[in-house]
Amino acid sequence: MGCRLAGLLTGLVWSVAGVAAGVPGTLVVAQALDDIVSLDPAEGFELSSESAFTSLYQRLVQSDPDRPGSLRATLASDWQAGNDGHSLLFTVRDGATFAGGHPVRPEDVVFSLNRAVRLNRSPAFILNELGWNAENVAGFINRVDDRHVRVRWPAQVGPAFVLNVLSATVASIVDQLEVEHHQASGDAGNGWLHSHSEGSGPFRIRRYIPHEALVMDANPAAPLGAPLLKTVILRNVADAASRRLLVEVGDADIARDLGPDQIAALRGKPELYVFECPSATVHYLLFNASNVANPVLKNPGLWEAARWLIDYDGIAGQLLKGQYLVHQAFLAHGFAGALDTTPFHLDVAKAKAVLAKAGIAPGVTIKLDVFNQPPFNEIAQSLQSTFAQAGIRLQILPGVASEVYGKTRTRTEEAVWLYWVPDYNDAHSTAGAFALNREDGTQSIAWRAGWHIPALSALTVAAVEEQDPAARIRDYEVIQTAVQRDSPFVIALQERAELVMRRNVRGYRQGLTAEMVYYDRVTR
Amino acid sequence: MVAGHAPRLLLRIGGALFTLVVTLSALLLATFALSALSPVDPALRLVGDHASTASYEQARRDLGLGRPWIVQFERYVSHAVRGDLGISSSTGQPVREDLKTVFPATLELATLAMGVSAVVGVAFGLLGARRPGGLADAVIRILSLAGNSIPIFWLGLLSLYLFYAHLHWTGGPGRLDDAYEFTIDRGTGLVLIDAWRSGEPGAFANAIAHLILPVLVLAANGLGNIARMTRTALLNESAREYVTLARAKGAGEARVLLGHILPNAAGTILTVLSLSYARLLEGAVLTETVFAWPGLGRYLTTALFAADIPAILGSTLLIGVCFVILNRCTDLLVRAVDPRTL
Amino acid sequence: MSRARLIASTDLLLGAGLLGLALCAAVAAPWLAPFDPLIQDMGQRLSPPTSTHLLGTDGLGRDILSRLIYGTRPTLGLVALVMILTVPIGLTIGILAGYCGGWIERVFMGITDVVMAFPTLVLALAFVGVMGPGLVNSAVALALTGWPAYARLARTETLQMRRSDYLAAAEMQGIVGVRLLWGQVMPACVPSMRIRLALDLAAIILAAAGLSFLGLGIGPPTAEWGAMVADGSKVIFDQWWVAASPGAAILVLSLAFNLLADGLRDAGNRSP
Amino acid sequence: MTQRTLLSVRNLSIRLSRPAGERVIVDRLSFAVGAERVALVGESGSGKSLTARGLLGLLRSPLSVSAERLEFEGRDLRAATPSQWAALRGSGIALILQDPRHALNPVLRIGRQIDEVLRIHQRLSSGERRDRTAEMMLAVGLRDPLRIARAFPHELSGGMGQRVMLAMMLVNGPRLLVADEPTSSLDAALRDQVLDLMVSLVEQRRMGLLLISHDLQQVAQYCERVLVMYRGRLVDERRAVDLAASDHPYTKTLWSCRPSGRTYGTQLPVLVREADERAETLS
Repeated sequence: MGCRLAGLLTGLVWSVAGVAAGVPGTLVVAQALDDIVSLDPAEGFELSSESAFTSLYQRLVQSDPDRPGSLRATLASDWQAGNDGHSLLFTVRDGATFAGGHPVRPEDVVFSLNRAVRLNRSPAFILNELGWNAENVAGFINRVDDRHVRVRWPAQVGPAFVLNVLSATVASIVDQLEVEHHQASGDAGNGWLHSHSEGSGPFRIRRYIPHEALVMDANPAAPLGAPLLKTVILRNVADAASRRLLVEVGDADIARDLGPDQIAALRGKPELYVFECPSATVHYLLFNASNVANPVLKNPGLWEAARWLIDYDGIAGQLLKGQYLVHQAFLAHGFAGALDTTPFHLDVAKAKAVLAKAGIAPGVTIKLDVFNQPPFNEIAQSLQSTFAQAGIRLQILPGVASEVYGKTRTRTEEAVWLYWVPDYNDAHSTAGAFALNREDGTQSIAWRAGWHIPALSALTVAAVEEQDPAARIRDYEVIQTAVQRDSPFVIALQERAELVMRRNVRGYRQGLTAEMVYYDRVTR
Repeated sequence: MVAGHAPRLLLRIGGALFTLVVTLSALLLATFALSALSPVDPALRLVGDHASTASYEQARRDLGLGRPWIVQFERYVSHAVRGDLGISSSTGQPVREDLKTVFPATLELATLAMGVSAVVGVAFGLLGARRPGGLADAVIRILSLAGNSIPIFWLGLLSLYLFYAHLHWTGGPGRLDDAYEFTIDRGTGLVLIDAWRSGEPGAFANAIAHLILPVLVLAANGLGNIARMTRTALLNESAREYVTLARAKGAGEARVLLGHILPNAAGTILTVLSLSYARLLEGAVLTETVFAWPGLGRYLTTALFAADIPAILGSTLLIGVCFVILNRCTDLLVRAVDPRTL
Repeated sequence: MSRARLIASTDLLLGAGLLGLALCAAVAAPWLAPFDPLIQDMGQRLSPPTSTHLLGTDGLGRDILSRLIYGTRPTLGLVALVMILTVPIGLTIGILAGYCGGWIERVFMGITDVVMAFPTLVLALAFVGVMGPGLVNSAVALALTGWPAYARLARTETLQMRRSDYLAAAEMQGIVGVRLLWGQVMPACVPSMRIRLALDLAAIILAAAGLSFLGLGIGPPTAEWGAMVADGSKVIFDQWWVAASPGAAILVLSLAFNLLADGLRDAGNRSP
Repeated sequence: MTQRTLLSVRNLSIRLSRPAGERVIVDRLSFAVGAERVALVGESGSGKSLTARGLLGLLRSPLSVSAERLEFEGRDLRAATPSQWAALRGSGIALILQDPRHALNPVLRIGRQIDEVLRIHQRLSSGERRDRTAEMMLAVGLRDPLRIARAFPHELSGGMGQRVMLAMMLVNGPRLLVADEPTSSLDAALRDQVLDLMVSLVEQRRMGLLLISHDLQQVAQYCERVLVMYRGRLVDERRAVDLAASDHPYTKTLWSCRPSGRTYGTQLPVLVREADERAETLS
């Protein structure tokens, strides 16, 4: 059940109270924007840019905000799968126009998808899953007539999977005429789109000042209806305590990413309410079995003992209360086929027994890499304390994000606490990471943990080729159970997004993944 | 007379320019080497951890990381000389444009904070030196010590909580309320001047309301040092013979302190003021974080965490230039104030 | 007893007393601290000061008072380390520059200018990055950017002394080279160093707190005052005591250093 | 010879308070100065310089001054308030210090330092003040007043510095001039020139002069009466002409130490001090 209904209910129950400070028709969101690298949908893949793309651009098909897990026809009014199982024919929505006024044409679809693959920037790998690359992509996407586009793909995957891939933001449709008009030295408009938008989304960029703010104005001619707001301002407020003050005083209507204790303090305020919604982000502990320096890492006994040494309830229930659910399978709750069983809990005695049986003597030391931002340093210290009770000494090494990722790519880490966000709205995005090691250098999470799983990898590859959706779900349940019971990862928590909102803000909807942020129905 | 004078003048200017160039290139070389040491992988920060190895390799090529760092440095300097500071990898904008928006923000905050801490700091120093060991001296000492012993981010958050959230006396984080922030034209980048020139009725008052807290917090942090150094300088001077003669001339304590002692201590005080101004110009990253102030401090810090080499080098170059100019101005001021140094 | 003299001696006593308190807290931490600073108690998270937890508990339910007492070790360690690294480098470069003059002075002062113009954070991040977070590394990073101030001070003092007669007299007696600089020049620089050091020690602790606030500080779970303030500031509005006690501790310690310096200076020379 | 008494002092003492305890530096001095030239002579450390500054109330803690009578022109100075002292200094009593390089404010021009005295004590237009300053500078023998007025102290020689200080101190027409070793920083030739100038100015304006010095011979030549100080106490008072015949052992020894052709190269006589030392410890 999506968050839209939940948000609506809480909004209606409260009477219209609280001072509607700020500018009428303008929504102000206080969040951190420092992670934005680019606002070009073919390049930007950071959390903040993703949260803006659904407002600025549209894809042929998109996840339905009111019925998550199923797709909604957006720029494509409808589509038919080819009988060879390797092609799709899309009909471009009639009368759809871009914010700048140009009509949406099949040429724009061909241009946008080609451009995304050829630029080969951060999110391009999603389209590479279909077997497209800079050389061959032109041949696979062609205009049939002035209303239709045929899309074909060499990879052994079914149309259902392809539709999910094309719902990702990298497949956003941009206005070819405008973009080519602003092209600079053959960059296919990438420089211009860094801070401008030429899409058909409900909003368009009025102004983007890096590290300061992103101002989006309404696009009255948006296909599927104009937004109710005039302007949305995403303000860069890096410090959580400052964000909290802004929403408390009313200078901000929504405050993202506040700490659990800060939200607990705001829960009682009449003029505010807490909007909660599960997110697809799962947190897991990874042991690098390929690290020969510390042989204990490849011992399955350690993997199993670790499952009993995490204080799941302590962390989710108290340390980070409200912002995490206990979840022990790689598909997040809310995804089709997600495994919701949680067989493990903190049991030091059992862990000691498992360690003894596996011949691991107490006093072993493992280096734990972790991000130097909250909540990771708190989680790390909780692990350190519970693992110590079973004689395993965790040495915490906080580091900058890309430094920690750097170690996992060169497999020099021992243990690391990470989080995984699915790249597109299909189970394979996560299964391909945890349960697939092609042993050909692709840096899946299984590869980073040095986990050799030929049989499980085969099953994961088969699952993505499976045409029948029901069969796919059964496959993923089998894979998740295997990973849950015996693997060098301990999947422990699933995040739950908590936003603090002013009483008068209603109609906000948010989905599982980062791009599912919908401002079009918001009023204040 | 002029002819004889000119060569010496040219020599001095040439010397100054030479030291400027040498200092800046040494600064750039040091920053470049140290940034290369940073553990952060710029390409990885750019494309993210999920990207394909192909995208990652392409990003490395785009950033020119493949080439030996001497070549990278030489390429950077040759461009910098022509004013092209390169493209910031984390914002995709030319570094020069970024600096044009972030530096005025820090300049405005630093200058106002410097004004307050200089006036209050020197005044505290004078009061403290008037009767060393007196009540005023003790109170000022504790106050100024507290000023520079309280962590500034703590002071910032507390002041926001009290004056903004509870008492609503001042503006909150950010430089302007959203009503004005994106409507007025940001010509000079100095929010006070832009707000004034914008003609919007409440804009100027709003800009002041937002400036008060960060300026006072920064000033409180800086004035402790200024007050203590001023007091020490004044006390050293007050033991000199000319003070006795001044009193022998019938000058009262105020005239002795302001007319005789202060001018002699002015040289030292100016040096202290310029040091603390330089520190402020470098961008008070902690204050800018707490007050969501888009200044040079935050820009450099985010660039550091992203190993965004062009942005780091551009910022360090700008800070280096400010520092050298500030030192030269201080030298000239001290010479003007203290004829002995001519 | 004249008032100025009275003030100077109380400064000395008060400063030394507070510092002594901190030192014995560091030494006797295991006996003084009511709890183990690392033991977490999720049920007691962020509890206000109670009879059992005199200063309340932090975000992980650890006793703040015990962490404060244990925290004296890394904090004083950090300060001592920075002091040991900063002053010698600054003194050596300053005295050599002042005494030798000529191109040596220009080169040394050039280096000092560059390091001074160098944003502290660039060095700190590079250093912490290469060597990893930790007490020693942050201390070295802070020291590497702190010495120029001392170098400039030492140079000015040496310049003033270079033309003095007693230096010439020392050279006449055959004291030359390093023994001259070490025995004669260095002691004269010590007084002004001492005042500068006292002012800087507070700044060092706050710089460490700043690094922690940005996520670069001493690795968890060690209890260090700067890190504690940084963690506490996240919940500053509702559980203010979590940040207040380490903040107050930093204030008191820096007060101690400055009182000590003032006391030494006033007792040192007779000027009022 | 003395028409009226300018300064009369009885039992003036100066104490130094140390953490270790109090020490008496000047012990119960009594003397008077009229419109005459009086010398206060003693070895360095005898407290003569402190006495001079004590007379002008210039001593600050840890030094403290006490006296049974301290009157200038009949006015009791013991309970004078700071503003009363300020009104007196520079207009009633003037002070000349030893070394102009330290005594003149190094960062202010000479003209401004002289002009300041007039601004403190009199209501004059800037024009009048400029004339009075120039006139005074000429009176003290400074040939080019305009140039010197614009100069800074470190640009003047020792002799010129003393002349500036004289101009500064006399421009307001004080009645008593206290000179604390005015010439010891000058070389011999200049020394007599400045003293001649000082004496002629004092006589011209019928002022009193209290000349503090350690040079007995110089004092004898320029002053009428001599007070001899030893270890903080006035041990001898006599007319300058009778100095040679003085019977006080200390004055006799001091007098015979005068450097001259005769005493060149010979061992100077040594004062037998034990007697005094013993007396000192007993009291």
